[in-house]
Amino acid sequence: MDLATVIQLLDSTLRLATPLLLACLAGLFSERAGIFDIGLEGKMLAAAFFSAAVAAMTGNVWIGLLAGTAASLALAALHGLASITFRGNQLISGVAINFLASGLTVLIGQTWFQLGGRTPSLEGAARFQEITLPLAGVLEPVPVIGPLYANVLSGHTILVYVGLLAVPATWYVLFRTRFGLRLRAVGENPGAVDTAGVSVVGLRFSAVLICGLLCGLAGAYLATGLSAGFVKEMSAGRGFIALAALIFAKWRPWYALAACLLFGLLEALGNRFQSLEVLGVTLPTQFMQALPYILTVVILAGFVGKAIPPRAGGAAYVKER
Amino acid sequence: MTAPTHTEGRPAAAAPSQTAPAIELRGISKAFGAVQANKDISIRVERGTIHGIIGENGAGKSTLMSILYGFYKADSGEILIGGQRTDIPDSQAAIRAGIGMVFQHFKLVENFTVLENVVLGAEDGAFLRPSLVKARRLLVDLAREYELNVDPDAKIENLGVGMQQRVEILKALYRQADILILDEPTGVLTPSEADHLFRILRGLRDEGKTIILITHKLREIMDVTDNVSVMRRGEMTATVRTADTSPSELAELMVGRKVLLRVDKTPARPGPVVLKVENLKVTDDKGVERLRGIDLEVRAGEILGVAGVAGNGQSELLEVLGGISDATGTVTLNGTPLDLSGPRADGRSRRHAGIAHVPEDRHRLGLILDFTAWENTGFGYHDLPDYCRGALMDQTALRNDTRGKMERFDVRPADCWLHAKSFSGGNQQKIVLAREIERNPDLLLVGQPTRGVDIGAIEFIHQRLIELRDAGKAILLVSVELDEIFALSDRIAVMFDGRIMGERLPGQTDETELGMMMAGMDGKAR
Amino acid sequence: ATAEPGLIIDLGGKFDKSFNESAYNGAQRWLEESGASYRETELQSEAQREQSMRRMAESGANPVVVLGFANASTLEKVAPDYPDTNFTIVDMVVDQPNVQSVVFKEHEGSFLVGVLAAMASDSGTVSFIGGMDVPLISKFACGYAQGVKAVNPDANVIVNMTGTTPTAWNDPVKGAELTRAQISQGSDVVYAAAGGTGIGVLQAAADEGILSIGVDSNQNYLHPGYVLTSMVKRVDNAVYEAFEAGAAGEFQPGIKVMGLDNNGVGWALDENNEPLITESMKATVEETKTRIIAGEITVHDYTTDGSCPAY
Amino acid sequence: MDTMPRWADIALIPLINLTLALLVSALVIALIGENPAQAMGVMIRGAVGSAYGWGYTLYYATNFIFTGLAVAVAFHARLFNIGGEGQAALGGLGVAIVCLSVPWPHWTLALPAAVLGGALFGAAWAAIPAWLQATRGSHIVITTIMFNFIASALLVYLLVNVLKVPGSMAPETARFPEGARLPSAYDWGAWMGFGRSAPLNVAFFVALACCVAVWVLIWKTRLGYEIRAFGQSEAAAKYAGIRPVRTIMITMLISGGLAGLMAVNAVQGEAERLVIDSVQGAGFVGIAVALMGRSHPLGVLLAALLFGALYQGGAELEFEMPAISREMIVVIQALVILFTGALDNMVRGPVEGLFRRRRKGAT
Ligand SMILES: Nc1ncnc2c1ncn2[C@@H]1O[C@H](COP(=O)(O)OP(=O)(O)OP(=O)(O)O)[C@@H](O)[C@H]1O
Ligand SMILES: Nc1ncnc2c1ncn2[C@@H]1O[C@H](COP(=O)(O)OP(=O)(O)OP(=O)(O)O)[C@@H](O)[C@H]1O
Ligand SMILES: [Mg+2]
Ligand SMILES: [Mg+2]
Repeated sequence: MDLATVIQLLDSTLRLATPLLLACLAGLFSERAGIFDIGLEGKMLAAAFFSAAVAAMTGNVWIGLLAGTAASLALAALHGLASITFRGNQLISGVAINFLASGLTVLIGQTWFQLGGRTPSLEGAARFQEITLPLAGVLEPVPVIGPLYANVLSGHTILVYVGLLAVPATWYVLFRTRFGLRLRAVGENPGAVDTAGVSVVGLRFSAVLICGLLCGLAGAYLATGLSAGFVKEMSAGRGFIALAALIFAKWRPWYALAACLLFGLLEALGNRFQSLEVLGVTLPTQFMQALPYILTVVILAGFVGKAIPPRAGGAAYVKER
Repeated sequence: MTAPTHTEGRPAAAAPSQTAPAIELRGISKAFGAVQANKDISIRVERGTIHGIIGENGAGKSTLMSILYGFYKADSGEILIGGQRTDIPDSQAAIRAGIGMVFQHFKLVENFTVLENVVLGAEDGAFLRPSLVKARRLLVDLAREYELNVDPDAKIENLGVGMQQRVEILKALYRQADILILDEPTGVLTPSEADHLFRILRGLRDEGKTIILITHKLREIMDVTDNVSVMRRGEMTATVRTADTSPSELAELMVGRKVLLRVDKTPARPGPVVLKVENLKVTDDKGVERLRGIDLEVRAGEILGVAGVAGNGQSELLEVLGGISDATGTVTLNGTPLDLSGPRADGRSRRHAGIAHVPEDRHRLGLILDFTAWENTGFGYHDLPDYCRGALMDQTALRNDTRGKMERFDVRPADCWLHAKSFSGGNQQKIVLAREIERNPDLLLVGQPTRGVDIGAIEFIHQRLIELRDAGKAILLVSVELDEIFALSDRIAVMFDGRIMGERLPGQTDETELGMMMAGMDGKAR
Repeated sequence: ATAEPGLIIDLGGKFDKSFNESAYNGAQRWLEESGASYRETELQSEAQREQSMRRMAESGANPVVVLGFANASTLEKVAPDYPDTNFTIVDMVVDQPNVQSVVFKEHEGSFLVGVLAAMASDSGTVSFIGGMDVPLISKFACGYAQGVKAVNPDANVIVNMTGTTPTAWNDPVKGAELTRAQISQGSDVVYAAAGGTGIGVLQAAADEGILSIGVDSNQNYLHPGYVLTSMVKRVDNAVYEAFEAGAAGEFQPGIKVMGLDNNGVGWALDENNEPLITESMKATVEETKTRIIAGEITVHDYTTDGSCPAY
Repeated sequence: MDTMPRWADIALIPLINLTLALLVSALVIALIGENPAQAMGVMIRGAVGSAYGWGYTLYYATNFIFTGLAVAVAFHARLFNIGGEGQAALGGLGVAIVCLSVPWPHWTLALPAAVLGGALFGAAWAAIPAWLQATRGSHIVITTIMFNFIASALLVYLLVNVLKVPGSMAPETARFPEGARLPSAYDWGAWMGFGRSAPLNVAFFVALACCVAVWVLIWKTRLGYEIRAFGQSEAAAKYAGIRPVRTIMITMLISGGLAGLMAVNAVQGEAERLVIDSVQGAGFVGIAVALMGRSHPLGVLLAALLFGALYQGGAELEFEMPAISREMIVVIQALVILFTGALDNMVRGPVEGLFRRRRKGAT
């Protein structure tokens, strides 16, 4: 494999990992607070649609981003209402949100644009543009590091950098702030938080809303950063992969980065080497397409031990002595 | 926040009236559905005293305290703190009113450090570091003042229960509590840990703090409290000065009848060796050796009591013998060796071999809380022929059997359709005991048989164990209650750090010697 | 008074920008020109194929047009139950007295755009992105590759498929990523036959400054200056003609092959891609077209033997 | 606590929830400019208003019963099997192999064989995630998601390269021979008005039998007792001598087998051949069905019927009112799941209060 190929692979990895990463961190906040969320997919999809739709209508991607995030937040609030306020089953609520997003995006899209749920293609300021990092041109000639910086790290849309920065930010918030301490506590033992005089409901709602915010970014990135418009079901199962990455990462921010990059890399490899010849036998395309998933299972079985989720996860908090 | 301030014998907090009681409850009532947990309760707790509350399981003690701590809302009645009417809608309000509570089931975050648990909810600002630094300093002070030493950076899950409880007390003190409520604090403590706790409590009282202590142990009430209130069936039946009462009077007030406070038993008539354990070793999944070569024997018709501070390998011993975890060494039952690893080293094989097991933790191991009583009666025995018809379970047989057991063991309410979680601790324990004892095992393993159980039930349980012994069965009893060890055992083995420190006969030793052995010192040598 | 014709839009929906949309456009055109009306329904799941066909037939629609190869075995079962109803199936052959089968020579159209791709390519490497590795898509890919090799025998043709789940047809993100991967392998013309995924392919090609080729409908307008051409498959004509014939009472069962000769397939040239197509390209592709029609060039159809001579 | 009579708990509350869901759906329909009353009428009539409708409603419900039971059984052992999709797909492979490889003389012989084939293949596909969970602690949620993707790749490969009829365009197997085809509702229920087109077939009775079997398994057998005990507390199960690895394996094999059985209905009964994506998301709907049915076979049956009716009613809606795009049905499903499943307590609270007040008034 030559350097150009490596660079292309890594570049692609970073792009493919970003929506996973944002969604994975979103899930991390929610699940760390004890609210399971299999609705990441739906929130991403809703955000993708509304960001693209509003960007298409206003011609401004930032307004689109706001709209997408707002849509994701609305679904997050619904999840909070169901699973925190009314102590409903978190899994059911997540499933419902996935269905809701999948139906509503197309329904509304069809009503607004008459394009079968697609949005018009975004152009110019209605899309996120690629950013060249400072010194990219200067550093490029430096061997190895130069191309890596200039061609892998540089030249992505802003949300990629937001996603990368969100990792240390998440770590800091969770492990170095009062809010983070309380948030982690409420996912482990809400009783401890409640008896300490802190509102369990308030904390869990904030976590769920942060989750909505990050899912919003993930969805907006799909539709306005990676592509130029919304296509129905365009989240294509990435919310579930993000969930897998979250478990893989044992609910930790830095591990989440690693897990998402790994998933991204596996997908990039699958894309790049669709027909691989091994010992004179051409492996079928389908095998290469399944390879990322097969490898995930192998890695999981071979290298990652038992993942212990936050102890109070999945259960509504009911006071007891 | 500053360190708790205390002047001679009196809290510095502004008190409207120096003579007003620290707490006064008037006409508190609380119902859960059809159950009237508290009925028109009034009580005065004087400032600077330790006030005991006793009562049978389900009498309403915890409910009353939870109301005081803002965890539940009373249906009617009022609360006065320092003579002033105070509304306590939530725990925040209780904390503001200077109340701290140590719950029976600790409210600690297991995978947090001590320091993190202490500051949780009482942080200074948005960022953790300053709070943690300050809390660390304060903990050092508090530790010095009250003998409350704990490693601030230890994870809770790695601490023993005694330490965890200190963390709970530190949490309250860190919040500058003037009134401290402790719900059954000694249920899980060793005698020396309990003594230490009481020293701390006395120290706090002498600093002017007010302490409410809920316990089932009359000895503790007599030891440490100034006043004591008795609750029965949701009502407050009496409040007396401790000095003016006696254990038997309190017991009678509590249960409504005379209670035998000491177990009557005839000397044991030991038969052949039933259980023989040689060089038993266990290593846990972290690679720590928990049992370092145990040798012991239990004969038919005798009770071997294993004393020791929790966490010195007693739990592991029970789990290995009960088939829950693997080990090396040799264990024989009636001369037949038992598998200590592999597929036949499980609870099922042990039961077939004739071992019954009353586990230490009835909630975690002994019962499925969401199963009905009759389902729990089959737990572990569900594949016995009496309960089965082919692949199906014979539910009728199981239910009839349960009804009989509930009657013989006086389980209340005697409804086999109730879920295990809706019985009180004492009754839950009776369900487990009935299941295990009535299998008529050759060997009964019992861990902490009376933890959290009221004295009426303790009496009953002790009698049953003695009866089983007298029927010629071998019993291995693990308990952290030295009283219980002395009351039941025919021989006493003391465990320390995964080893047996030595064996004593109950008549030829005392608490002091056992206490030293439990701390790893050879009692004989000194 | 003739009966209303009926159209069953296949999974993917009538706005898929390609196959179904083309059919829908044909029906709309007929609607406008004839002033009559027609019935239409969209499949929601696999199990509804039979339901919709029977529902349509029972409602009195005639003829009933069904789209896509997946309907063949269902139609085989349903058609005999409604001998008075005429059916038209697109993309597959069903041998029943009341069924007209319309098949397209996608390989011929793909051959033409392959010729254009080879001529437009500077690098000598061109590529193809399909939705799923199924025979129909391979038919496109194989025709394309043959066209490329006909112009430049040393050319390298990269063939990629998007995925194996239904989302493979609706994943523009993956389409774009595949395009970028192909570009890094040297491709400078990419041909997409992947439904909604193709939108991502065309977008990525435009973003990266290479040429792309659309499919089914004329997609040249999507990124003027970057879409080299589109391989149009006139499903609209098939639908229009079926409706027309039905209205005129001239329904003809049997196989109707739509190839280059009867404008069933072709390449699109309009103001959007005019600057990209040089005179010599235009001349070559038109000549190739004539030779194919004349039978001087035979384009191999992948589905006949499941293999492709060009790769 | 018994604050409510049982009928209110199991009938009244779900009914109110359902009504709320439909009201919100009506609102959505009104918002996109259509007549909600007409739409609801079409849906209800379309789903249950005729034998024709029932023929489809019950067909869809059959699929959901299988996948719903699969999720429910695993849930009792606290295993979240998201792999119904892949297991059902593999079940289709098993059914197809059985149906195509033997010249079956009569369906009564082919059916049991196909049941076996579908269940075995489904179970096999669940076995690897189960084994990894039991012995390696690999989270079953991830592994089953991964196995869904792997299954679809495997099936595309097999259908395109191995099982496809040579010369055909369609990546599907040949149609099953006559002897392997199941009698449809028309064959045995024409007197009830089922038409030729009804996809409902005898697999429906297999599904009903599975409901009963699962009920017996979970609530009446020792194995079911062990599964439930294990699900409640792994530690306690160990104390009782219930072996974790064995329990996880058996539970997941049963779960996967049930999912695989869906193919008897969809592949053998309806399509009579194996096509790409024969599962059509029923594996995921099964999760919703199991959750709404509270993992009880009767609940699963009712929830599956509800979803079957929604699917069929939605199809009619699509046909009768083309202006309402087919995604409306997805939205209605979502709202039904939301209100009857997740927002249950929103209604339960006030209703309980109402009963309590009434009772207080009475005493
Ligand atoms: N959350 C609850 N829901 C319903 N009933 C409850 C609840 N908590 C307590 N009760 C009822 O209130 C009664 C009093 O319970 P409480 O916990 O106060 O007893 P207690 O005196 O603390 O018992 P113990 O000695 O076992 O700790 C119980 O008999 C029980 O029936
Ligand atoms: N959710 C509940 N519903 C009904 N009764 C309850 C509930 N929770 C607790 N109780 C009752 O409250 C009483 C005391 O409960 P608690 O948890 O204090 O038990 P306990 O006797 O202290 O047991 P343990 O010592 O094992 O904790 C019991 O009588 C129990 O029946
Ligand atoms: Mg209590
Ligand atoms: Mg208690």
